[in-house]
Amino acid sequence: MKLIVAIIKPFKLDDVREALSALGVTGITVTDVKGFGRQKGQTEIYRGAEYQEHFVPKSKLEIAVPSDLADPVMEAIRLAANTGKIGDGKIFVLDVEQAMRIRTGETGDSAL
Amino acid sequence: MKLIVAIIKPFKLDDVREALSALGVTGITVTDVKGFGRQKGQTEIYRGAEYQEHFVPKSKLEIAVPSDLADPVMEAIRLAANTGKIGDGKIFVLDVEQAMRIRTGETGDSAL
Amino acid sequence: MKLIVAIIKPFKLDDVREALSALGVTGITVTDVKGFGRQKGQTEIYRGAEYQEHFVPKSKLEIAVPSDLADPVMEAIRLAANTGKIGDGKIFVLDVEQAMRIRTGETGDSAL
Amino acid sequence: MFRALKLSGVTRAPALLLPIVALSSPALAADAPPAPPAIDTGDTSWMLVSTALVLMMTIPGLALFYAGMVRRKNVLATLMQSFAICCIVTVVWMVAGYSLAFGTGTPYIGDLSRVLLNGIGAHIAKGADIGFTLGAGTPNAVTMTIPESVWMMFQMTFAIITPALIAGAFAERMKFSALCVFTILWSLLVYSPIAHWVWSPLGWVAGLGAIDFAGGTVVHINAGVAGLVTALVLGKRKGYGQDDLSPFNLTYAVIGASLLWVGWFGFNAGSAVGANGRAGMAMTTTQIATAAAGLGWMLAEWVRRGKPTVLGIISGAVGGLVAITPAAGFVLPGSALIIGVVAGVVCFWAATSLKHMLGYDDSLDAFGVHGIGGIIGALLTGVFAYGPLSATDANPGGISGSFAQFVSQAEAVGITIAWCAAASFILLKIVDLTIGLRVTADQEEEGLDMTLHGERIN
Amino acid sequence: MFRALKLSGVTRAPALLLPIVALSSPALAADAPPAPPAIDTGDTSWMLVSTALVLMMTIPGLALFYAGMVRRKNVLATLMQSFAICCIVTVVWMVAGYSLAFGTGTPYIGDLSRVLLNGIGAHIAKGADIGFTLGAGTPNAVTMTIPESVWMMFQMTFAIITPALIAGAFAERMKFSALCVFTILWSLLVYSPIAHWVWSPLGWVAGLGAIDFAGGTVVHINAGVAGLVTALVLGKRKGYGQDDLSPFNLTYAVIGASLLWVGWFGFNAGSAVGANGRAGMAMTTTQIATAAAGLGWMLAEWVRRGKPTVLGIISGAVGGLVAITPAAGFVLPGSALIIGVVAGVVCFWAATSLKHMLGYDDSLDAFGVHGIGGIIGALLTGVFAYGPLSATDANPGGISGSFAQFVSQAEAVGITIAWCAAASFILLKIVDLTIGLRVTADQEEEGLDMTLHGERIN
Amino acid sequence: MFRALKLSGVTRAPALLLPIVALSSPALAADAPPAPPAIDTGDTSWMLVSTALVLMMTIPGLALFYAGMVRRKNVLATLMQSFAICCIVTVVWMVAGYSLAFGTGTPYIGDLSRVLLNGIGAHIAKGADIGFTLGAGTPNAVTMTIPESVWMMFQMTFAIITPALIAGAFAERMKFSALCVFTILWSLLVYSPIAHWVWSPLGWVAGLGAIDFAGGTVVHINAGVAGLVTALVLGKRKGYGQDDLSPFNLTYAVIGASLLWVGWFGFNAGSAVGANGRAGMAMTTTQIATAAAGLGWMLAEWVRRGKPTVLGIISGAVGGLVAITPAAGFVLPGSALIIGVVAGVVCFWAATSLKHMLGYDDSLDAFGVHGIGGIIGALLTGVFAYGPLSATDANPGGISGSFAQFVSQAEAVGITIAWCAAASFILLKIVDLTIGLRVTADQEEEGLDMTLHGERIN
Ligand SMILES: Nc1ncnc2c1ncn2[C@@H]1O[C@H](COP(=O)(O)OP(=O)(O)O)[C@@H](O)[C@H]1O
Ligand SMILES: Nc1ncnc2c1ncn2[C@@H]1O[C@H](COP(=O)(O)OP(=O)(O)O)[C@@H](O)[C@H]1O
Ligand SMILES: Nc1ncnc2c1ncn2[C@@H]1O[C@H](COP(=O)(O)OP(=O)(O)O)[C@@H](O)[C@H]1O
Repeated sequence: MKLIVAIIKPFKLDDVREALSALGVTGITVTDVKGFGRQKGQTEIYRGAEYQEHFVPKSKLEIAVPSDLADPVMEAIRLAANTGKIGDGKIFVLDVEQAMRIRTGETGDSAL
Repeated sequence: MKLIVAIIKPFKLDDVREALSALGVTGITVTDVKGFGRQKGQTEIYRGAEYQEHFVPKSKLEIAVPSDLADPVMEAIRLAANTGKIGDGKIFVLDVEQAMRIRTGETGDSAL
Repeated sequence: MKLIVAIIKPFKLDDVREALSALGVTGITVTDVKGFGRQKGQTEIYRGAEYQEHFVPKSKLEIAVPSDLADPVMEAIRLAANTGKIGDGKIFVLDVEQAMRIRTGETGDSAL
Repeated sequence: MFRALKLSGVTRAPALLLPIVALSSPALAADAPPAPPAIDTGDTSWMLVSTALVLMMTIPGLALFYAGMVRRKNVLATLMQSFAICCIVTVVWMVAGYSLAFGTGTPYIGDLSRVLLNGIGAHIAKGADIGFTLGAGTPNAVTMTIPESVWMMFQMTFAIITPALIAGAFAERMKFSALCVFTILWSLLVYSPIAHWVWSPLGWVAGLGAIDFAGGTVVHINAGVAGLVTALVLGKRKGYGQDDLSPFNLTYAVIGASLLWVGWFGFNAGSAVGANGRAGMAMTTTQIATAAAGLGWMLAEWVRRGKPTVLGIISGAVGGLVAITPAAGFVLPGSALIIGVVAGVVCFWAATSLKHMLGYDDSLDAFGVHGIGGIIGALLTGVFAYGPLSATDANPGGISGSFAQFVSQAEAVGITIAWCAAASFILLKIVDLTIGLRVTADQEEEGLDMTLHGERIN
Repeated sequence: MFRALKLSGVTRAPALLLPIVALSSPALAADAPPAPPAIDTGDTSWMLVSTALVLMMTIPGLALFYAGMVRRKNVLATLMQSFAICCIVTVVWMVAGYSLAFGTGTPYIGDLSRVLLNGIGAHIAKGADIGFTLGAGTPNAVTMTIPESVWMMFQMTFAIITPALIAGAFAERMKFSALCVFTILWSLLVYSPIAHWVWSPLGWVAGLGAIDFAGGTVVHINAGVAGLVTALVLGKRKGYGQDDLSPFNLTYAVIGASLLWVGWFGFNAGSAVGANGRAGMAMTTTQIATAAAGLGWMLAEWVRRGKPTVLGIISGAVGGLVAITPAAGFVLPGSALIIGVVAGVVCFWAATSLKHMLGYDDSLDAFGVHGIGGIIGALLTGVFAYGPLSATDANPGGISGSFAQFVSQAEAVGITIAWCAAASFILLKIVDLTIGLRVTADQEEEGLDMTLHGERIN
Repeated sequence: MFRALKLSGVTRAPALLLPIVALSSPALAADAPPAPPAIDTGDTSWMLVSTALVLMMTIPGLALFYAGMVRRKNVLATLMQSFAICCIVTVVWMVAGYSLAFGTGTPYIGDLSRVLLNGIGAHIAKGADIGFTLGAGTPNAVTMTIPESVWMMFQMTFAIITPALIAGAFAERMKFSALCVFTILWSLLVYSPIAHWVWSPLGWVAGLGAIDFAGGTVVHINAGVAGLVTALVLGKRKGYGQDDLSPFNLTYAVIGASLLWVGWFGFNAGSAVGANGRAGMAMTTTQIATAAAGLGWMLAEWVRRGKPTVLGIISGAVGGLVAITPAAGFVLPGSALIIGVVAGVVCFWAATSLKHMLGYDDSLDAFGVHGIGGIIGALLTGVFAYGPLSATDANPGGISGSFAQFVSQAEAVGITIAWCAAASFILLKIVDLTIGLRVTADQEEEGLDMTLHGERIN
């Protein structure tokens, strides 16, 4: 099993979710995060005090999938989340040693 | 060392924390996340516009433990977080290559 | 490639970001998390009902780096985030199997 | 004879109405039926404003005060309770509540002469206006310098806030449909009768000699006791005493308490039913008691828990507002200071110790603050009332604190508690048996916002 | 002759002014020019308060009502719209708007006599004060018991809220610079003329016999229709009908709606221009219609969607406030109840069905609530008006509902819609062609808070 | 002789009181001691309302304005500051502050005749009311048409808001216990004396000929300067100029600024001490200056920084409110427009440039907005005052702007600054040496909500 970690632009979340559903992915966990990268944040000014906001809001998706689905999932995310503009985000793939469904105690791929 | 990643129902957080403390786990990091899975979200209606909320609020726990504690920890989480109802969540186990305690610079299991 | 996961005190975020930038790290993803550890939370009292707050606010950083940068990055974080007081946090290192830049489709180290 | 009757009428009438009696007594003392009195634009202006202020106490004041103390998942549902009660009671009051409370009727209940506010606009006579006479045709009749529509509206806002206060006791677990039905029944069967007993010039509780300037019994003890009963009937919230039930955002509660404070000037100074010195004095004592109670609670907490809290100081302030309510126009500033300190400290004890000792879950302390605060105020009014403030030509001594007065106050408190507790209990049981009072465990867990209303804070 | 003229003047004058005419008619009926009338402190007090209440309707009331319905990224920008409109219209009104609306002038537009509020302080005569005469020097002149500065301020708050209401239609996508320019133009070219037509005693629409107690046409239909046109010209928000555009925090909307309700007492009861029985009656009908409409929407939603929502009940309440506005001083409580229920249910249908059928994106239902609610109210005023409430010595029958009155009301509605729609459309096109109306797609996506104002909620 | 004295008394008395003098002068001019004057219900109504409005300025107005500008971890502590100051000053004022400020006394301080508000209820004479005479028994006595309790309450709300304003300067780092002690001392030793100097008819600063309609010196310059001193004594916040100190939720600040605006009608128009044309004019100039200042700041920022901000427009508006305060009843609308624009632009410069140049950390710009705005207003009042607005029979020319008047104004400003700065500095040092002024570095880092009050926003 693999854990796909994708950092995307927040407003692309629904597109990505749909693309993954179409692929048969049944579970996603999403976190609101702040990203620092090539895309720079903005300058905010409050009563003359400038704050360089280095971080931009992003959504982080974590998707555990059977190993063979890793590549199609990556591809689906790339297609759905791409705007061609800076700040589109990254996908990382990590190895998962074990998985368990809390409700049933099932483990392995069937836990996903 | 392993990193146990557990996605659970938010109101089970205290139960799980206690169960893990009882096991001797000394550190947990918790994130508020939104989950998409078998448990469907609800429909919200604002002035006649229906929004299908696909995500339900969940808590994500990350717990780094010495490898031998991985199984008992999984088991403890499963027992504490289980309600028997859909949406109870998942546990994933990842391998941790290295750990360090920032305060002391200790590494390895003693950093946990 | 490695994924460095660091849990630090929130007010150290800017220091760490600067230290990492200095090292040439170009991307960081930050999440607001709640930590349970040696540092205990506080007791909150609302109309006589005491709530033991077990969690303290922390920032979690995730930084994907080429493998050879893992050690210098850990060191930089340690130096920047250290206050010498309890609750300074942890650094974990995980292995990343694959990475992709969504905008370009680049993979591997050049995706970072 | 008429004078004598009048005099005793004054002594026993709800103190709320004293100054008006005084102002109009020359006219009333005449043998012939008095010409319809004209309104006073200054008094009418102040009462229009007071009405707006008291409405503001409920929405958004109380709505925010309560919503600021619940968990995130119940914030909107809690706001909904105050808002819906405001709408429901408006209609109930218009349909029958006002008539039952302020129609002349008998000592026990008003009449149906004002059902659907029939005749309420009759005071407009070709561009001029007639002042309202409460209890018209009876020897105790009280003539006002404001038109009836303004009196009816002012009283409506009291009728609105009372059931809205109860909601603090059952927050986070009551069914919305149950709330709607209970509000209608309670307003008609508990609020209107008690308002009549205490505030109608022929009401039997008024006749016992108890004084209540702005509603310590009718509003606060009444709501507090109904809240206690509801909390007991409903049972505790899931996770009470174990889970973290801490407030989502106390900012809302601070806004709410502040607007309650400001709006309470309409409640208390408005109960002078005119823009006069008595209104000024009522405003003065209200301000002082509130501040003193806020500080009282804060200091008690600082001593006992090591920290002064913002929830504490605002809770104390509300407790002080409650306690000064029955006393506002009868006491001197120094007495108000004492009433405030006592209310702050005792309400602190009620909400933080008594509640836990007795083990009920009055979520937002409707009883601990309104019930206890109201009782303190009602009783201390009997101790601290200072005669010259309510003296009139007809009653040159005014009403002064005395043991006898204290006993009268205690009687009125006891009657209110008894009727309110019994009637509320029965109504709750009826609602429980028919449509059910409490949400399911799952709904409670997921939160009322999503499960009852399909909405949430993002 | 003068009397006859006067009489017809009364029949046709904006009903808003009736009671004043009545009160002052003995003086006016004399042959010699009347001595400058004195002010009444009670009436002045109430109008000062009403002015504060109506200002509070816009800031923070409407600002919060709207900000509570947008997405997190646009909350501050939405607050900014109301606040900036408040500042801009204040200056516009002072420079020329008031003079154009309430200067005597012709039936079609005022004059320039009060440009920069020239002479507005003349009512202060060595410590005493002269009441204002609207349309001074004309046979229809209306004399008030308040000084001109107070009248001007009261009217200013109406001029402020009207364009601020429009903002609901273009929320989340209009350029701030465009908003500023559009507001200036619209205030001068749409609001001031229509206010003159309807509220000046010589206005030509007033002359048609339509009555509008507190601004159903001038304020609400006007704002609603302008909103509809803006929504159509601007086009839908990105992602409309697809993305989750759900509100960030309805708490703000509830605070806003509550303050609108409270402030509306100044709007409607203040339109009696005095602290009298008519103000009391207007407050009464306002309260009842609002509550009824809140419940109407809530119940309709409960039946149709299975859940009562807090956004629903507050939207209904605002719809009820709108609908009762033209009727407030003319109808009995029972009629107010009916107007409220109808408004609640029909606005529910407009905002949830009609909008989707027609496919425009009126983000926060400026048209669905204010346009539709205003039309309902204006028409039903012609049905339910109850003569005795507006009867005076000069016009002993008052204004009663009748088919003829209904037709007059419909005429006024039609005229307002036609002028407002056409003028708004042209102004929008001008702004679009010069500085552009809509933000870029990227700005819309990132949110107006950051991109237009460089700020955000943390 | 009496007349002559009276006349000079008028010229020098705080302008605030002029209209009352005028209204009552016939009575006063008589040789025999005048019969106790009756109150006017319209005036009393307006002053009751004004009191409520000014209280609303502090809670929740100012509380939210400030809380909206701090970081999340200090929001509740900031709300707590305003609320606790409100409670504390209420008690201080009641115990001695009012007596020291408005007891007759000497030109330098009042007396102890009203300690614990002794005798404040004496105006109620068997149901009728006596108007208050300020400085009774002195030739400069000023008779009012409202009872003393209302005057005392109105003034109390001014005494409350002044120290609450200071809190903006030391936000996010002052110990709560220090704040409590400092507030008590400052209120008695700085506020009450200055109020007496400027507003008592025998006060020595009033005698210098300076005019201050509603408190430009006593309230705003006073608070601003005390704030500056506090900011300097306390030092900067940790991380100032480096870390992100950006506001948590400006929504609160917008609500706060809006309520300040609305409430300021009570502050300024209420300072006419009656519901009359002068109140109407004060309301008018207040509205115009505020709007102009909001736009002034916004446009300056738009030009200088490329974006108009919501924090900017609300800050400007507050600056305008401050600047028009001393001028409100003395100037024409056109002058108000100029005062507003100047205040908006100069306060923008003070808060964004001056502060950084001088390098102090006045967290929420108590000095930059209230100090600078107050100075602008006080000085421009001497330029723009328009005689006829304050003309009376006794003083037919009224007070007009002139170089001499400007100098008088500057004197009053200078005196206020000097006393306030010196006394505040000494008090702060005393508190610092005894209980300490500033929280520990750890507490500052973790936030005052948790560390001082044990609460937080979830
Ligand atoms: N090395 C990295 N480790 C962790 N997160 C990263 C890394 N690089 C980028 N990110 C995340 O991806 C987001 C987008 O990256 P950015 O460099 O701005 O754009 P792009 O990927 O298009 O070059 C960042 O905001 C950050 O959240
Ligand atoms: N494949 C997955 N990858 C990541 N997170 C998942 C995955 N499947 C489920 N989850 C998380 O677990 C939560 C519970 O899963 P769900 O399918 O609803 O219930 P259950 O596990 O009881 O079948 C989801 O809301 C989601 O946050
Ligand atoms: N074993 C662990 N797994 C995951 N997170 C941990 C673990 N131990 C600590 N943490 C995180 O690190 C934070 C700091 O740890 P703590 O034990 O309080 O201090 P220290 O690291 O200085 O001993 C915790 O609040 C928690 O978020």
